[in-house]
Amino acid sequence: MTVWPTSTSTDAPFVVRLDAFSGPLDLLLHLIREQEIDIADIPIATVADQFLDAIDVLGLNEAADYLEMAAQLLRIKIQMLLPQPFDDDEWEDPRAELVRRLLEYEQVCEVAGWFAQQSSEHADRFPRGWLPELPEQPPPPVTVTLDELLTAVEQLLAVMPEAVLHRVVPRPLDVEAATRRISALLEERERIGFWDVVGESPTIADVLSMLIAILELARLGRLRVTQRKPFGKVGIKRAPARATA
Amino acid sequence: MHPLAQLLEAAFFSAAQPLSLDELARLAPDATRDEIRTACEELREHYARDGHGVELAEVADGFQILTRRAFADAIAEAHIVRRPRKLSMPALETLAVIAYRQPVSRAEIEDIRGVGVESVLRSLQERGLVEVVGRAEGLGRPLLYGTTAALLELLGVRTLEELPRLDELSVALRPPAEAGGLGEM
Amino acid sequence: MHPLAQLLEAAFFSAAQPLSLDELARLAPDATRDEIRTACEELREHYARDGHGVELAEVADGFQILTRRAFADAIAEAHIVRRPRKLSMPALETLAVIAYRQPVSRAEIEDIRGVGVESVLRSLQERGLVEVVGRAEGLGRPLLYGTTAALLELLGVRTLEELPRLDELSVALRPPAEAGGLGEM
Repeated sequence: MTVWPTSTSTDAPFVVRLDAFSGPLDLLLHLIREQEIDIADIPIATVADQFLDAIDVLGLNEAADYLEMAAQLLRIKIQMLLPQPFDDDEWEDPRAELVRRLLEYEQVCEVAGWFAQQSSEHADRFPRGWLPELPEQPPPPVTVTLDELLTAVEQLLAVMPEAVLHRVVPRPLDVEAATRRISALLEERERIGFWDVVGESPTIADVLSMLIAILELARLGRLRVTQRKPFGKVGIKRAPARATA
Repeated sequence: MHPLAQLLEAAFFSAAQPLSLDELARLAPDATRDEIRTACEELREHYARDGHGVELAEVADGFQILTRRAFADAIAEAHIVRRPRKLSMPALETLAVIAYRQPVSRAEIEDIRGVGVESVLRSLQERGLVEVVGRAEGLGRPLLYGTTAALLELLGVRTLEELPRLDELSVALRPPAEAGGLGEM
Repeated sequence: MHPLAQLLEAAFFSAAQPLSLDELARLAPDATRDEIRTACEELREHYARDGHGVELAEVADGFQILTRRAFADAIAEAHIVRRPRKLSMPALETLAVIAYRQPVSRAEIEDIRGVGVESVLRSLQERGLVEVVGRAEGLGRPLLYGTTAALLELLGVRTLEELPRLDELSVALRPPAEAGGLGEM
């Protein structure tokens, strides 16, 4: 559970650390607990105002998750103002769903707190740190999980120019020349392939320069990049609306 | 010590992870499960009685020798072992939801926690505490997540059944039955 | 056992390498070198006298706890320390390309990965995760590779369709939407 931030004075109840809350439900629970409010009978109007003040002070008023909660609180506040029908049985408390979520979230917090305590206690018992070499033996079976495969796919897809730049690029990228080359090729032909623009036996710097140039030109709307299937050939097309240069 | 207990001790010292009864049985094909259990018990008692720096612990569905808690500070301060980094509260909350609700989709986790969990989920996967366990039926067939044996090791418990039962939690009012709360264990 | 010997045992057990006298001294700043030597001796004798599966060995740069030789074979044969091994990243990446692009030639895989994959490919074949599924048309009619049922079994999916679609992956560096994917680049 969050270590509840302590108020410095009653006038400034929201002097808290920025990362003190793990989400809007956490903040809401904090407000409710701090004022010892009965969770089953939340004074929505007050709490909604406090919530808005809090996200403002915390600088969270641009965080979508918090804004969504603020909107929900205001919606409930309005519903509460509507006249209630005479027959109490048929009246559904507009706060019910929020209360359910808060209670559920309280359980999550309690379990998370138990996890924190348990793992910190267990972290004080160290496992074996050094393993002796054993005699030669047949290779062990292999394992591969979906997770590992996915990680590999992501790694491939991400390409990570930064990492490559530090390792192997012998000369700086020349995005400008790459841009010129692509533009020239697109003057001649409407459609070209990625490997056409890279040319014969390109270096990694060539490929990266070309890649960056293509992405930049695509961003500017000067060409379109297409790929029909995963890992399929990448086609580069002259943008249809492009003014002839 | 009984020779079987010695063999088990050697095996525990050779492995960095908990060894299950199945694995211990492979080690001594002639011994029965009961004999292996008894030997584990002998080893545990030996460590306790003779005042050792280590103890035999039961975690993640197996047995493992671990150092005694009393020595943790001295060993960490001498920089012999680095303590694992603590998990953040968002990470712990996400783990809690997955542990009790698995298999669970990202959308469900986000619904319960009220925040986006994409990056938390990824870092839990990188730490090996959470994994993709399948796909849901229905629209878009979202990936489903579950916890791993590494979580049990992290918490120092043998099975998920050792996690607190929901009816033991101090939260007074349980959610309405149809809402389900964190789900049954 | 003397408390200092217990502390040393815990340290030897948890350390990633042999510990020198200097390191042991950092562990117990109040103890003299002689006391530390004596405690090491006590630990060694304890292991020898009580019939343990391990022993305290003095090596060039310090002391370490070793499994007794008599048990090494049994442990090796039981594959205790050789848990099923994880695939290396190059192997995983090659597998990923084949899984999503099969049937695929070696040249295509090398194009995508930017490195030679001959030996990785061979070891994936030896492990039964990848197989030759045919020959491409055209120059040289190169062999085409695909994944096997054994891979699906390891991944715990029934068909290749159950693998996540590429658009579900949380790619850090996503190209602009209209660019499609980085695919072949």
